[in-house]
Amino acid sequence: MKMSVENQSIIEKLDLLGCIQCGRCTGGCPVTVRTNLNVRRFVYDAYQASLEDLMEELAQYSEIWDCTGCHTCAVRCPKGLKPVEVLYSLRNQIVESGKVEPTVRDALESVFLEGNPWGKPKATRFDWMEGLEVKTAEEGQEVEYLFYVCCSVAYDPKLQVVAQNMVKILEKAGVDYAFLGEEESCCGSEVQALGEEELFMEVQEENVELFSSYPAKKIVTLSPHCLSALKKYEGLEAEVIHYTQLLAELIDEGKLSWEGEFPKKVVYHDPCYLGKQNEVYDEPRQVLKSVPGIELTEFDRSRERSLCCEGGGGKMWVETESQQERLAETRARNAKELEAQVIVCACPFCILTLDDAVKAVGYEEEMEVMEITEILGKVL
Amino acid sequence: MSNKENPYIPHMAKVEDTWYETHGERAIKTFRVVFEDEEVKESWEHLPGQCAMIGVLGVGESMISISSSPTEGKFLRFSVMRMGKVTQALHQLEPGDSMTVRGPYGNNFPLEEWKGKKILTIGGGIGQAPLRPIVEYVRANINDYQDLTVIYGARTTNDLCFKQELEDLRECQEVSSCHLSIDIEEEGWSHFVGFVPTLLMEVNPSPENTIAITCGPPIMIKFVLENLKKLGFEDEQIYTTLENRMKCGIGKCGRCNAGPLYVCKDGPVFNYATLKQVPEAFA
Amino acid sequence: MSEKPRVGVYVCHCGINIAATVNVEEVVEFASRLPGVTVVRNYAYMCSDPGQQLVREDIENENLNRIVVASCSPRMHEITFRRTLQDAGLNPYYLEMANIREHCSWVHPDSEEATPKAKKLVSAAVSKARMLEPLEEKEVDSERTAMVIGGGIAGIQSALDIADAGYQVYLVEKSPSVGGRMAQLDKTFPTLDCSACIMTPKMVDVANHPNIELMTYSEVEEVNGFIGNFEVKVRKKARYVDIDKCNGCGECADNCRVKNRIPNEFDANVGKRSAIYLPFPQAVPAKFTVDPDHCLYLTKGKCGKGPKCQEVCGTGAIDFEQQDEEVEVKVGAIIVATGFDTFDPSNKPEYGYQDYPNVITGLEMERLVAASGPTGGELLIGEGENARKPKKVAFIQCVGSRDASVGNEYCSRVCCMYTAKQAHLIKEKIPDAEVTVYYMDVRAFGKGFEEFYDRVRREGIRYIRGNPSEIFKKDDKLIVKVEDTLTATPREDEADLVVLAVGLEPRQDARGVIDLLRLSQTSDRFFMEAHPKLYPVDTSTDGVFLAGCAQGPKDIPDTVAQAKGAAASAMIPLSRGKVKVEAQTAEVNEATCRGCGFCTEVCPYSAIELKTINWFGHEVNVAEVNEALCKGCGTCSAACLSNSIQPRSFRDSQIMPQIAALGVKS
Amino acid sequence: MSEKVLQKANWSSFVQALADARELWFPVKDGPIYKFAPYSGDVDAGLEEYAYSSVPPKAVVLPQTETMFLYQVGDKETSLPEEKKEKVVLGARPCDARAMDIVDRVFQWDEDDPYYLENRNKTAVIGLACNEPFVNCFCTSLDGSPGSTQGLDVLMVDLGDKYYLRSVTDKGSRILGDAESALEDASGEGSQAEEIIKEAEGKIKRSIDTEGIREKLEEGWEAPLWDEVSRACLGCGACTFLCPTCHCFDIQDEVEGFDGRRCRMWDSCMFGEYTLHTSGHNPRPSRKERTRNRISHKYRYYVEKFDKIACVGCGRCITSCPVNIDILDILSRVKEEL
Amino acid sequence: MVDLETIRKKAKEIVSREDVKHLIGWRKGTFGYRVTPYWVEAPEDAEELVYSPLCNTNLATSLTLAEKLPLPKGQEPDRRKTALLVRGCDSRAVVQLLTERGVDREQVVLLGLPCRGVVDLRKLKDSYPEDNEVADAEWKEDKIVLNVSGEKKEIPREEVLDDHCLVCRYPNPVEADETLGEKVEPWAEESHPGVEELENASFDKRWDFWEKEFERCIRCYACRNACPMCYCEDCILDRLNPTWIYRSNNYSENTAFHIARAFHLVGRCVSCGACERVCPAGIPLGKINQKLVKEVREKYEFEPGTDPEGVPFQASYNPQDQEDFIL
Repeated sequence: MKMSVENQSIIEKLDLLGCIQCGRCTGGCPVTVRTNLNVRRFVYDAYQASLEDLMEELAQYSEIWDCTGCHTCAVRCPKGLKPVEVLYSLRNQIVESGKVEPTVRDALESVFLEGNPWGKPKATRFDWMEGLEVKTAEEGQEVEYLFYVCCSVAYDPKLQVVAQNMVKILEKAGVDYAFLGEEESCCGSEVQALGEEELFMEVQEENVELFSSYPAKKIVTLSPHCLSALKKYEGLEAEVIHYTQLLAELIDEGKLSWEGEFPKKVVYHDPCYLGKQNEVYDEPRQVLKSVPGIELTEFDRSRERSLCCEGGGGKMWVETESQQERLAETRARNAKELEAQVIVCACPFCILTLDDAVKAVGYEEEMEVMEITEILGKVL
Repeated sequence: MSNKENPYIPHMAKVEDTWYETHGERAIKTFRVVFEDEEVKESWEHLPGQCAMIGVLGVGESMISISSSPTEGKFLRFSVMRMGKVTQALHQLEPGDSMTVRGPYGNNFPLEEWKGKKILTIGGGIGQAPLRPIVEYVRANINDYQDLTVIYGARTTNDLCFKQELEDLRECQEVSSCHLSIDIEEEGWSHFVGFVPTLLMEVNPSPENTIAITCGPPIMIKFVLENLKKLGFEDEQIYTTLENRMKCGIGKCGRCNAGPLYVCKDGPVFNYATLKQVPEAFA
Repeated sequence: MSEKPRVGVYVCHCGINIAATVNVEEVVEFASRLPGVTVVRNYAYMCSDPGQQLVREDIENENLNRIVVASCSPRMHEITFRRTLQDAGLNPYYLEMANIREHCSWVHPDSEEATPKAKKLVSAAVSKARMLEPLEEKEVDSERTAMVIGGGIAGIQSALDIADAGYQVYLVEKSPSVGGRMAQLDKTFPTLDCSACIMTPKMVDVANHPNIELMTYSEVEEVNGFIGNFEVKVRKKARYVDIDKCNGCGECADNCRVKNRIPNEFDANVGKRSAIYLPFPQAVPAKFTVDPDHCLYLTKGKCGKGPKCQEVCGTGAIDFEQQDEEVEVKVGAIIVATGFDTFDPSNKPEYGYQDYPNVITGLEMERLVAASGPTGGELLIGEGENARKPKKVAFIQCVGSRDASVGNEYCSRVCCMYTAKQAHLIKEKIPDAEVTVYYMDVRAFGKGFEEFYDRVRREGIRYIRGNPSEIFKKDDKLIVKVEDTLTATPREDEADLVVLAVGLEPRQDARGVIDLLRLSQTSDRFFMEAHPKLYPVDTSTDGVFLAGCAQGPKDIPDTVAQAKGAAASAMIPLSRGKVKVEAQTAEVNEATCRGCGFCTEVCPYSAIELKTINWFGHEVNVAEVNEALCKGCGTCSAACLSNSIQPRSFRDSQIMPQIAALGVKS
Repeated sequence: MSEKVLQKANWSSFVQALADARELWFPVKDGPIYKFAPYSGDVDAGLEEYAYSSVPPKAVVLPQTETMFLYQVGDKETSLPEEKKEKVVLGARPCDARAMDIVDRVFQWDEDDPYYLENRNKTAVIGLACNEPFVNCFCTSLDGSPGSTQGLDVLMVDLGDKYYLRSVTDKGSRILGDAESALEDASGEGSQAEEIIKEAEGKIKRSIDTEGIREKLEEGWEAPLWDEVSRACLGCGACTFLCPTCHCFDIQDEVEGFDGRRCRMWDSCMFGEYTLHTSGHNPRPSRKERTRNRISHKYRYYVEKFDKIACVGCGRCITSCPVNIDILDILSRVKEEL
Repeated sequence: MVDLETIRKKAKEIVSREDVKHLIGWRKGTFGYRVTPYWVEAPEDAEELVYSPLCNTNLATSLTLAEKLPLPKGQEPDRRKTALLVRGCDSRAVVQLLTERGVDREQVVLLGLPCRGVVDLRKLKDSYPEDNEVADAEWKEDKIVLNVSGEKKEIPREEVLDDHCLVCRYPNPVEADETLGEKVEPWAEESHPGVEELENASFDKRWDFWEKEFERCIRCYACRNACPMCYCEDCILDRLNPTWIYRSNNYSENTAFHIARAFHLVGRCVSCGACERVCPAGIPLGKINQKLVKEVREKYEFEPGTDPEGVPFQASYNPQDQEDFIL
């Protein structure tokens, strides 16, 4: 049996031989019912394919692009494997051979050139700051909290408010914070999900260097996707947290309280990248509960059992074909059953997909999709 | 500079024979050694009372009194109590093995001066080792001396050194007397039971024209000296040997002094009249 | 002791275990050149009788006074070869073993690495052997009594065996009744005999046996001493009921003000009880106990005008003044049979155990189907009017077993079979029910297990190979989300009732027992046996033995078998009346000991105490080792800053040359 | 005998010339202290800042650790270490050179110590007179002076912009010859130097009259004074290790693998272990006896043997003592109280 | 703080007691800024006591330094107590000794004194050189006042206090029979500036640093002997059989010596800084000990010498103890 060094390392790196084929990965996968994706089969086949140098063929299956990167398979695996990474490495095969969708190619190129996947010019990244007094980091000057703004938040007009409100909240709490200046660039989360591992490594290296020249006790991310990516960075010394963790702490310490009221029934949607991947479940709820007048309800499938919205894993740039209803739409219907007026979330990607879904199922009159900071902005 | 001129470079000596004088944790083992280098063997000269630095390469050296008399032949005898690192290593040596020897060091008993006198040795435990050469020397030159009396004791029969030799000595006619003792009663022991100073009083030697040489544990020496005085011995008639920690053996390393006296150079043999002036000598 | 060492070195081939990777000839040649070595031999199996004979003959003919055996781990054969030395008239502690198997031939694939290492190990062993000293083995008297901790089937069986052999046994049980887990079960697989029916006679025997002192509702507080001479403090918790007066009539419980409001632990909390209670009808002793955490009188100091139970008790047995009682007993051996807990499925939130009432555990199922259970054996879901028989029942296997994500990598061994049994029981009670078992692998390895598995499948139980990943609700139905891995089909199956086949875990309070008895845990947190194969009921503490699930998951027959084994082992010191104490004990150098007491604090056997001695007229503290307690573990030596306490056979003077021989600077 | 002048501008070429001819030892700043170290080429600092070396230059001739011979464990052969090089010590203080003279006698009496003597004979000392004495200097009480030439081969005096150098021995003349290119002939600087030395002598504040101390030490063996002066003593070896006349050593075998060496290293009579018998008996059991021995050795035993006090008044033991045990204080109490 | 007269008066009272052998304090030294430990035997001796920022020895050391020479047969040991002036660090050393049973509480009388830190003579050296004249010093709020030949100089304490005192959090005695004067407010935060600086350096840097420092060691053992916690009858560093550390003075053996000593002080070092102050070679020994002090505090929340009833750190074990550094 011939085993190339590279494939051998995939078998070892992803511990393919540790799989007992129990099926929990596929069973837990949110998209299996909607698409043909069967993660377990890929884990099974990947071993054989690596032995026989057939990885490239295996990568031809279009299902590999159906994965939303929610990591449920990894969380549920009784043997601690990460089936999702088998899909990522298959995507990597495709990306390396260059046979990708133009949308994906454009996104990756944009990260490379402009530091964001949205094809927006680098120079406009901090346009959201206009009209705001924002503290920006100075080289070598240590701050308590350094804020890392997601590309989506920085460029998407619906999401910019997240960063803007954040600034207002921080000023109110009076903490020692700073936002990165124009040097901020994409975290690479989606780059990695799209299989462009090399670009991710590059992004990582640049960012680690960037963070070393802007020292901080903690780095605070606005997006759970950035949180996951930064936590993976090798050589990053500062602790990385999500902004809800910081806010929960500030509220707990009495440094932050709200003036106004938000008398609406809201339901919180757990983002996979924040919940399943980083086990941040309580803090966002704590923050919401601190808002006067709010009525917080729960989806049946919440917390560890939360349903993915399909916004992650590079899905923003890949279209999946399916007869079945999109999961975000299911989510909207569930919210309707609960008579919630607002679906609230703490992830820019979830906001975008859920917002779309609410419109698609025609609830836009009766239901809003809001980021937590949007609500906070109203009660400041 | 060659090895031979360097006083710190030891000579190798082959162990010819070994035997145990006493047993137990602090066993005393006797070694009979002969220099491996013929030239050294021939040129080596020592007198009763002198010491040598003996040891094992890789472990270290200890100053040990030479317990043989030059009159016995071209070999050296050492009786070593197993105490520390070096003596432990020495105890591992068996016939055929080598030890290192350098010396001889220190002064000697003035046996020339003592000619015509009566010789009295009073030893206790391992303290008989430096006295043994006197006994052998006087025995070999018995005509030069008026008399030889040996008093020796130890705690138990197991702690007695040179047992057979001393028993034989009792039979030997050229020696007027040899008295042995143990501290505690034991079955089969036909000699004196009690401490050496007591035995000394029992033997009751006359101080007249007598030289008394004593060696043993400090406490024994203390009472032997008292008793000798009681018997009428003058300070000048009494000799003893001292031991102190030594490293160089040639008056450089500094540690063996008792007051102004270097045990390695001014001693180990001291007249009591001298020692009395040095309070540290009995520390 | 100061004689020159004459070392004999014996290199074992261990068949090909050693010889295949270690060049034995080369090692022999090398060893023959080592200082002090007189004889070197090699043999196919040193531990065989002819092998040992070689050693005996050489000791006699060659006057050997130190022996080095280069073979396997000393844990294997140190005792064997010590006896060989003893037979030949040599002190057994003149033996040193070089482990050239586990430490060498088994871990190095080729001779190029293994042979030089074997040489070093032999050289190290010779260096140490030269410095060995003779040690004396001593014996002390042993108490002819035993203690069994835990009143489940394991503890009961051990206690009965020892008591039947004529020795006094103290059986200590934490809860008010003996019976343990087995008493909670309905039927037992694969024979389907009624658990209570075979259990209760044994429980009664234990209560009535003249040699057994039953101490229920009691806990071990403190254990001192050593094999043959354990001093055990037991706290008998206050029951607030005089068990001599209580006749078990139950009037008290019927009249309790919080009647049927307290979850009954015995019923896996699916049933309810009063604050004064008998855990189950067959409880032994059949005496009531007041639950101090729920009794109104005890918690609030007030219960109506006065405790009603006291009022109605015909024998005046209820005594709220009762206090905990501490008793001290001396025993020669201790058997630990503390059993198991079941896995708490809240740790796997995807199964919704906390969210959905119709997701239950196997143990809850057991109580629900049991005739003595809270429902009288009727299986119903829903409350009140909506109560109905489940039509679709799903079983999920391996919940909390074989699962690294919850830290339990082991197989719990009983879930496959109890699931099969429960599936069968449901089919029996509700013949039209659709019963599905979701599994990863079915492990039916015991006597009659595979046959039973075959039988239930033929009864129409559906086995789907695939481990469900999620349970959620869709229109009031539970949905089991799973992939049928045999057909690679993702499924969303409906179910009325989901039974989680929870695995077995060590008791939550196992750590306390471990500390009390100075035991060890394996990585799965169960109690560690002295050797997995050769000493499966022994522990690292001499005189303490293991029985039942405390040591690892097992079914009833295995538990009973182990309990009998533990009883037999525990009876060795009891029947001999004597125990050997360790010869390789620690020794204090009083001249350098500064009496700081670090050693007394760290000694895991409480074998060291400080004493005051007269040091040339001064009173000074020094450490003193109780040689009967000391196991020679060396912990004291590691803690001693002034190097004044060292275990015999492992003194610095002995191990430094050993280390030096390995090529490390001495 | 030659008298020379060294312009400070020529310092580097002087140093280089010395270093070219011999192994040059030079006071080097190491952390907060000065000690003598072989010149490595990068020492271009002059002696301006240097006051005195904490570790005296005796370390050059009696190294703290010295290999006596080498062997292979198990073998019978021994081999000597490499032959020593010709050395020149630049910048020793006159008291340190006088101390070498004291130590010389120990290593020469009765039997020669080959290691020390080889080193000593191959070492030349260029002394630097002390223009500014230090706090605890008392050399003048012991026949010394800031410009003493005893034990020196060359005396050097700092005259501000230049040094005055005078050879005291033939070896000294040869050394000055080696560095000739950097030197100029002296013209009257000698008297200027004398004046500086005289002035320096006047600046020494501490003193002791040594008259009668030897006798008092003998008589006052059991005096309570010894208890009092030794009570604060920590039993460390700072006073003896830093003393330029202390010369006691230990001999140890050190083995790594099969490579064995017998070496000697400084030892201190202030350590309990120094006189400890293997039996556990210690003839000098406490710090009292050890302190008494230290003082007695210098001011009595050595005097009895060599008719000279084994102390040069450098004051190091006073300055370095962590608990301010002051030899002058002890000596004056010996004089007064015994 | 406390004035000298009160101390002397109290000292007189104590040494007058029948059950007290002597009181150990400080008195003026023989030159410059030196102060030396002083044994007050009789009430009149107390007049010589001083108490100032120059009192830089840890008096607890004198408890363990007292030699126990063999007593002649029949002679009873002197059972009278030793009285001691103790500041924060001295008392911590005593407390640590108590927990290690190195000292019997019944055998000591502790007279507590609040302290504002002692002067590091090395820091004084350049700006305020030492002279023969005996100089005086006193505390004055945040400053140290030097009195040299009648001339007073005020210096901010940051400039001259010992590094250990600058971060001292126990300026008041933690254990005493009586404490004189008013308590001093602790001024320091939990920090180990010297240690942190080194921690941030690369491995090679740290190695080079210590190599240079230990190379200079002359093995006089002043650090060990000045340490109140180094009181083994027979120090293993002196042992010959087996020889743990060779007598040879070289970087490797010196390092072994200092590391062994540091490890023997884990959970025992009371941060008094005596070792560093007495080192004639100026090795910053505090850094190595403080690193371990810091680790012990951060990992196990243990501070030596603060709880007279406590179990010594090295003798305590808790299954929850951190052990992540092992593997």
